Amino acid sequence: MTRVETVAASMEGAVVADSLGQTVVRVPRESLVTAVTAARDAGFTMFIDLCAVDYLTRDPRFEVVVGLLSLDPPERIRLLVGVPGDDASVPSITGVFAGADFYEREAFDLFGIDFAGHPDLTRILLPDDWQGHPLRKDTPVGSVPVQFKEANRAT
Amino acid sequence: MSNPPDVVTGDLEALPSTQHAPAETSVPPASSRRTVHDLWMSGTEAPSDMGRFTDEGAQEMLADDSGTVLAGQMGTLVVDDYERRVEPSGDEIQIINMGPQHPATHGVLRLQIELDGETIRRVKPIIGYLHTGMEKTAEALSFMQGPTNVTRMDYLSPLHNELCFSLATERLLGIEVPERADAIRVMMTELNRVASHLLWSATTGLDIGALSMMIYGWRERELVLAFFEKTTGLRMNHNYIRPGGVAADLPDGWEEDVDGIISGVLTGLADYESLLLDNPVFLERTKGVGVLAPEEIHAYGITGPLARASGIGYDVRTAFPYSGIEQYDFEVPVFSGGDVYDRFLVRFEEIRQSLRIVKQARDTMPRGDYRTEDRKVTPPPRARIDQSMEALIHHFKIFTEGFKVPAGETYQAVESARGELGMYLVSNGDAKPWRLHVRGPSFAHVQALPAMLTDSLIADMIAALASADPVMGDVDR
Amino acid sequence: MAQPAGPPNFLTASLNRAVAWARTRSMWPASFGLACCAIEMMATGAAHNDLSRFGMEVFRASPRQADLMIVAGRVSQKMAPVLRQVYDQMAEPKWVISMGACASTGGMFNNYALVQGVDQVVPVDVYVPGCPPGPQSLMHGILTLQEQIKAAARSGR
Amino acid sequence: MSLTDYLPIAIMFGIAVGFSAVSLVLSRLLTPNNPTPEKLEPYECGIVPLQDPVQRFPVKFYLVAMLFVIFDIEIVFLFAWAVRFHDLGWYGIGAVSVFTLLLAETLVYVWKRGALDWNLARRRRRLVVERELEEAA
Repeated sequence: MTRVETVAASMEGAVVADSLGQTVVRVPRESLVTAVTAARDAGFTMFIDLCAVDYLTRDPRFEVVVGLLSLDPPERIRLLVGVPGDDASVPSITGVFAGADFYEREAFDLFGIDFAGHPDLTRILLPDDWQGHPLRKDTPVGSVPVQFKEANRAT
Repeated sequence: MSNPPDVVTGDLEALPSTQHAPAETSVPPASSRRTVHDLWMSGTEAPSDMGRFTDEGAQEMLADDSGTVLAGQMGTLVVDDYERRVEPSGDEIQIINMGPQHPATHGVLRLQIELDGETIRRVKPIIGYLHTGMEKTAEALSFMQGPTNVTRMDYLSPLHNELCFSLATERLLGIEVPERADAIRVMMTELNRVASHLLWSATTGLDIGALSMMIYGWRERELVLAFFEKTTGLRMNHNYIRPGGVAADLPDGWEEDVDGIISGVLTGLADYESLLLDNPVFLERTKGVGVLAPEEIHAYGITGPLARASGIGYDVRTAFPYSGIEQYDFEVPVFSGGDVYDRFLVRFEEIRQSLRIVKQARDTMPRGDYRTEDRKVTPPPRARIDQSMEALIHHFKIFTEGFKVPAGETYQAVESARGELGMYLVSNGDAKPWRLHVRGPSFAHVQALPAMLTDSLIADMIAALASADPVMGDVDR
Repeated sequence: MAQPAGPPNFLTASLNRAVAWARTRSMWPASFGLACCAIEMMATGAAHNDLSRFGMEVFRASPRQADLMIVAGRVSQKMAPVLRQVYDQMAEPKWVISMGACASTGGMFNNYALVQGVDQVVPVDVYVPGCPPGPQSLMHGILTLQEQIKAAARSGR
Repeated sequence: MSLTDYLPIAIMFGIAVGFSAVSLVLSRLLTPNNPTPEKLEPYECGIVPLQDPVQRFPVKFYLVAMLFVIFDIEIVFLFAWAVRFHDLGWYGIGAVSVFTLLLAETLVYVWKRGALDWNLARRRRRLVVERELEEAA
């Protein structure tokens, strides 16, 4: 039984899947911290990545993706956590991996997902007075209309 | 091998195709400390109430931070190795800005530093001054245009970005790239690593005081850039490695150019090593400065030369080989000192190893096509369009709407000059990616700066910050 | 400069031209490197195609000692007030070169994060095209600025 | 020693004062001068400073300034000896070496007291300690 199965077995409600050759574990929102701790104890000691995805019309609208890595037998694991759109909140994993701090602030800044238990959840990439969360699918790209055609003729 | 949609990402085809209506700029309303600069046309005199403040009050360092926030800023969150905790005397505390416009911050990084005399007590990095919204732009561009957007993220090693995006797209498409394309990709990215390390040694030498490094460090880099310009057409931001192969074949006589680069860079490297590595002033400035402990490297996710200088030999090229790189033999240099001196040693040795790979790639460059035959992905050659209707249809379809990538999600990592550059790509079967998240190595390095910089003099801090080689395009995206 | 009254006669005209000559021969750029264009700006300053031919190789970090600001790279919304503050703190006479497509017009990033053209924040004298503009095109931009200054001096502005 | 012997000194003095006077006057005349409020603000890398900088500098800076003054004045006294050291012979060298030894003694005192040591190592990373033990062994 590979390490990933042991990690998945230790959490109820975890489903292991295979996405184009990479192991992916879908984890319910409540047991994210236990899953990450179990993964770290099972050998996935390096925190690689945490990002959010907005699926807009899917039932749990948002998705937090945590990428971990184990070094000696080089192996990756990806934890997927569905987050409903109305109360977009996920327990923060900065307790397990200190490196998740900036990644969670970025997910909060660009998606508006609240990370419960994060030491100082503030915006990181945008100024504080920015209205809205730009990477959400319902926010337009915010491009300035380019007036090539309507440019005033040389009078 | 289709992945079960319900488990991994749910039914992706059902997602609406993203047709963003071009809307007015949603200009955020002004608030207390920030007035947004209104449109002010050049040539006329500036209106007096131009934007003055920048509102990051919440992101700035507070005088009375405490708990994990303080520990994070003092860099003792993971490993607390303060021998003697000296409480600072109240009156001497200064919080200064090593701000966005500073010669030693290698880009628009802003560090808020609490100074106790000349010693740094705690550091808070503030980023976002180069946030270009590239991940949002990626969702508005087709897969064909993806590399142009992605290549501008880490502008010191653009080919690594393009390679990572192309590999991720090819994995979603499930197509294979011909041997020659793989070999060209490996050779070009290794040359890009050499150019990036040369630039790093020039700017870090300048920061440490070896001014001649800045003047001469660029000499060899121009050799590499000249070859890039000859092959890809541009010195930087090449858009050369695309899903399905590379944009153009190698120019004639490229073997001599590569030989010239290898000999030129090796002689240049010998000059720099003799200039720096036994120089007592250099040793004084770099030994034992900006040390990173292995636990911090695991916790913050630090990869690349910084990890290999602290004894962790993780290299994506050996751990998860890609583009047939396992057929070239090269070593991964690992040192255990963890300080700025060992980072110099790692990067200088990596230049040599990359040149070894380039030499082997040059000798064993396979013949054949440099793009896949799958006409759905790569446009047909220009001449064919006039002869066959089908080629014209393919050409038209690819360049107007772009090729459709089957639904799915994947994470692809590549060893860039700064560490593991990863891309999490989600496609909903449309011609535009649904979501592209880029895991930049410098993002993790900037987060670990407090662990490296605190309790050192300002001069040591400059050397440690430069040794982390942060590229702000990689951090802010 | 205290503007001499009346039409530019021989004395004041030649003084204007002399001052313009002196100013253009050693303009010190304020290092405002933001993104990819900054790498090309540094490459222009380095040994291979060096800027010291125009007396400009010393990049002043503080705006007090600089009289030319090369905006090299994309200006984000968060960076615009900082850019304006550094521009205001530069001593007269000061000029601005907007280097690269992103600084001049927002370039390929027409989205929420970038100021679409740095002339919304500071008055720009010369726009250098390119993404990134090569060292040669940056030097061409600098020479154009020098011509501009001399022409302005000749016309007695 | 008629007055003309002092002529070269007067010319030197005139050139020095003249040069500085001309450059000051010219710059006053030619440079544009409009002090805007932003220019008068302290420069903080582009960030608008909210509170003005701390006026009370830590005492270490003051200490270093004093040390510099002491050793700088010492060199000024050596000039007097250096001009005529041929004629002063051994007597001169003796006097100067006593003078220099006295000052060297203050340097040793200051060094031992730790005034020159800026960075009281409060944090010695484990890797650094291991490397030193390695080198020692």
